[in-house]
Amino acid sequence: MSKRKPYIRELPRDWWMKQLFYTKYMIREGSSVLITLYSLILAWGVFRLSQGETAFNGWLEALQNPFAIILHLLMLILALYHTITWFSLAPKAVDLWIKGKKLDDKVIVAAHYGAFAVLTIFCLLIITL
Amino acid sequence: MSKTTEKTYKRSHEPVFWGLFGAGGMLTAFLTPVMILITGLLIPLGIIDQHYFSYEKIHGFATTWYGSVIVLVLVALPFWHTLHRIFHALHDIGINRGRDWQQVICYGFAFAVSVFVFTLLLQMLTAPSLFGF
Amino acid sequence: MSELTIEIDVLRYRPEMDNEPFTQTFEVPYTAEMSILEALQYIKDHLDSTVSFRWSCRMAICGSCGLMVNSVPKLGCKAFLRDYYPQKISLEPLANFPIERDLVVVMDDFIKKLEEIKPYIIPEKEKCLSEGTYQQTPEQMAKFKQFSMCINCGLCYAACPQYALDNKFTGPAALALLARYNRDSRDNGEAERMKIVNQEEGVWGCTFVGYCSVVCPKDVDPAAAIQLLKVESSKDYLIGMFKPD
Amino acid sequence: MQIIKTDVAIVGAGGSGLRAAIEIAENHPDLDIALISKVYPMRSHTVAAEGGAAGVAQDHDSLDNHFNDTVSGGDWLCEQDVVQYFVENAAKQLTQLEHWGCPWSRKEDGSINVRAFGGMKIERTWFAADKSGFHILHTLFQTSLQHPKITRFDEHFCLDLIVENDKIQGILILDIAEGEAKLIQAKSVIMATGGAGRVYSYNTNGGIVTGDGMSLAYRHGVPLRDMEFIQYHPTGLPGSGILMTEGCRGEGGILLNKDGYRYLQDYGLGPEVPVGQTKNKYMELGPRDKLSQCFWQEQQKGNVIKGPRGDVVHLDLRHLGEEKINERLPFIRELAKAYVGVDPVHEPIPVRPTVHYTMGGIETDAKTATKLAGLYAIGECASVGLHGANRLGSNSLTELAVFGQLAGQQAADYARNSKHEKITPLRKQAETIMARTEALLHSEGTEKMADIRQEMGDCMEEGVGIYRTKESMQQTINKLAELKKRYKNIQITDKSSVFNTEFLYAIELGYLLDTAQAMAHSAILREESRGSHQRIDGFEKRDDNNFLKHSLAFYQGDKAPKIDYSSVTITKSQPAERAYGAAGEKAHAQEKV
Repeated sequence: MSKRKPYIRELPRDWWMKQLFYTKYMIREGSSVLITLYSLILAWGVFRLSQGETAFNGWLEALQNPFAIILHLLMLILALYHTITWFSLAPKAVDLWIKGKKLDDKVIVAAHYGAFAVLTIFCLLIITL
Repeated sequence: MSKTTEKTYKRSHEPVFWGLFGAGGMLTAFLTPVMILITGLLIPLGIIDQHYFSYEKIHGFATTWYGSVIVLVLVALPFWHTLHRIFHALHDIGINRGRDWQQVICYGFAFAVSVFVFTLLLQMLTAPSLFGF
Repeated sequence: MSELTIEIDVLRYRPEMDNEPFTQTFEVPYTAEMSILEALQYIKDHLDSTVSFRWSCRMAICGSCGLMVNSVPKLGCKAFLRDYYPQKISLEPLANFPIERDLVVVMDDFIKKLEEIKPYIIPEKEKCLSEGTYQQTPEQMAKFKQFSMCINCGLCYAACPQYALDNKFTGPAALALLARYNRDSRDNGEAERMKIVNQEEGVWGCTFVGYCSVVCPKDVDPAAAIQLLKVESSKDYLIGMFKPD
Repeated sequence: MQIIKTDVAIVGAGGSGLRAAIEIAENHPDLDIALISKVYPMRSHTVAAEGGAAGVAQDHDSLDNHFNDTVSGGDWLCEQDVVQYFVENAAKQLTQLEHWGCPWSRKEDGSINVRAFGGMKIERTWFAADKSGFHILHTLFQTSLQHPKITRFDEHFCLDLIVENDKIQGILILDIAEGEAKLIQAKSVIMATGGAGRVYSYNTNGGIVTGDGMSLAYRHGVPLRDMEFIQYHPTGLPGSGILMTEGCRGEGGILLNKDGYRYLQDYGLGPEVPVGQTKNKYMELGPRDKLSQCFWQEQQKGNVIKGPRGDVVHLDLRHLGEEKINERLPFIRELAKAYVGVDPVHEPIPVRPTVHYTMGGIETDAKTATKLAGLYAIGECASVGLHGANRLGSNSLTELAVFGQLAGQQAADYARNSKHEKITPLRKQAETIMARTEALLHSEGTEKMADIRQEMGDCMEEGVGIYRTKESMQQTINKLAELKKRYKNIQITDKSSVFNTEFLYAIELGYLLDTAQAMAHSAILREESRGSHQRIDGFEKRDDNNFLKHSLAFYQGDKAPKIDYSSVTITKSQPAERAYGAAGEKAHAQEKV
């Protein structure tokens, strides 16, 4: 008869609350809930667009609701959080070698932020054309 | 060497979803913040005048072939990213029952919304005048 | 002997006596250069000789002494009292592994995972010793070197919630080792190993929490290895669609 | 009691044990191999070797050079036929490791790079940055995984050898997790258990390096050879003893005393080589025994630096620059930062000599066979006759590969030509051993294990250290006798079965004490100075007339070991003066005339 009796510790359900790193991970994953919501709002906008001008304007008006503003602000924050985490992890999936050296992670991250800035400004400009 | 127990390996179909997740994640990272900024804050608050986002302008854009593609990608692709994460997060928080159904619902939802938006755009593209009357 | 002391909580579990772990507190003399491992040795030598833990090299290369220090996976020999003093330190066996006894965990599953990923050179054809060594430029070596630095301490498994949630997942160290061989110019076994990678419990068990790479005491980046393998697995999937074997 | 039948049992799964196992698995697929280790294989102390492995790799080098460096490095106490076999097979076995995936550092064109090491005429140390042992061990461990005939018994502790009819028949092992014994019945057994550096307080060795195999063979009548030769590595970290590889000096690092003076030039290793350059066999590239002795001399003169963890000198790498340090010595940088808070890029590293290696060990013939039929020994636990009175840096990693391979062959051949014998007497023996072991576990003694261990380590440093006198050695001998007596009354609080490390430490302490005794008794009778055995009580010179011979320590139970001698095989290199620096060059020139 073996005297061994390995003790298995159960993972608590709220494991992700017990360690800051995990909490941040969960926020990252959780950001997708609000981003889903935002995408639904956009999809709804396309639907209203297809229904004609009145419908579309109704959609635009609804977005002016203070509740909508606050919601969008929140969504913006989480979307930015997603952006930051996405960029910081991006180098790990990149396997670019230049002259026998792996491209520095910092360069890859910086390139992402650069492109992000350019795209953001581009979008802001193009919308006001 | 003995060839007794060569394991059988079962390929996962995850690459399909992971590919869409990655594409959606990339798009979300680069463009969603500015999109939220424009549609959710700057325009509703009037910082950008609403005429830049008028029905004519948007409808005109969405009824060009390239415009409709752009709108489809911008609106539908993020779902494949976010629903993928939601599906996996359900597992993370210990909701383990019916993983198959969870999968069907999550990706099915992304698929349904994609088809929905696609249909709307196609409708607008092929019959633009219909709504004019 | 130093006047200063520090309190250390050690999670105890003696399978022949206890039904579940409990905490025992020790007071250990404090010096700045003392490692957690040395503190444990002090406890074993002078306070309670029944505390069991693994250790050997004392220089962060043998990988024996992994444990949770204040809930963070660390090597006992490379964590120092000075980084916690004067706060109390809590020591627990590596998370996500069954506790064998005290700070000793059951490593069987981890070892099995290492064994399963075919971590050896599978050459295209057997090379004769008389032919001398392979040519491998520093550049070719750099492609895999980082992933060959793993000391098998298991810290990354203790840091991986996906392994905790489902221990069928191959896990960080084993996948990093797999990447090490796939990326070696001398190796030709990628096709065999990709079968392992492509499985649900291969790379697809990972949701990129990324903590494995943070806790690695040897700066191996298993999270990166897994990401790169996901890319490879996706390519493999595409090829497989057009060219089913 | 579980009984496991196998063909070859290998005790120890470090570099040499794994190499032997792979050899058998590859070439004798019909044989079953049991690979027993008290730790997981990758924890074995091979992992901590840093500098590299010697094997002739350059056109302007030659096997003769390697031979001569080894033999003179060993102060002519080497078995020269063994050295010849070794140098002939060195590069081949290192190439084999390369084929298995060992990431040796390379030149730009992709060929193997070599670095300089102490006591070497031409650079021939193959290295994998400064983690050579780590990479060798992991390569071997991983390579071994493809062989289903190798059955590993990880975390199984060897309790004793089973000897019946004057030959080895198996071993008795303890499953550490279960706390249960298993009898491994084997046709041949290979001991590959590593050294015994832990008999000293300050050492570069891991906690597991406790001379288990040496003691087990010794207790069964196999002599331990040349045990008085203990290598002090000149550059260990103060306090912990953690190793700063000789590669530091091979890459151009220098040693400085408290005045910032390169003191080695005062001890026959000069003239001074300009900083930033290296000259083989000069200054910092002198052999380990000499360099450790120089430290002691400087200490006597009061030229060392007083530190919080004892006297030190400085190992200065700053002139190498950050890039080179990161490329060639990254681990050294990591270790220095972590354990003494010094970044070698900006500050010199405090170092002192620490016990590193046991040159002696279980006596074997040139083909790794011991006197006990069926028992082979390899690696640091063995004395195959390669190292003589002082091991040349980077020969030991190569030794693992060369003699691991050979022992695999030999033990396999032996196993093929013999049969398993009747189990009954073996089981009976096993039961006796178990009874004895149980008795130790349940002894109600009062002596504290930690005290005995500490006193043993200190008395060995004191008496059988870098410099020795009859008086100091006698004190050590007396102390060891006392400790052995006290050991019988040892206190073991933990009576449990599962992973009872206190119990294991107690058994290990028994192994250590026996090994220590063999060392001290061999030392006191060697009335000369040779290699790492240096006396300052009237025997300062080497005495080839009386002591060009190996010492053999025979176990005598509770009594002092019996010391005997055997001759040294000399083939082509007659004993000559062992000189380095300019003196060495001069001596060499004279020899040629």
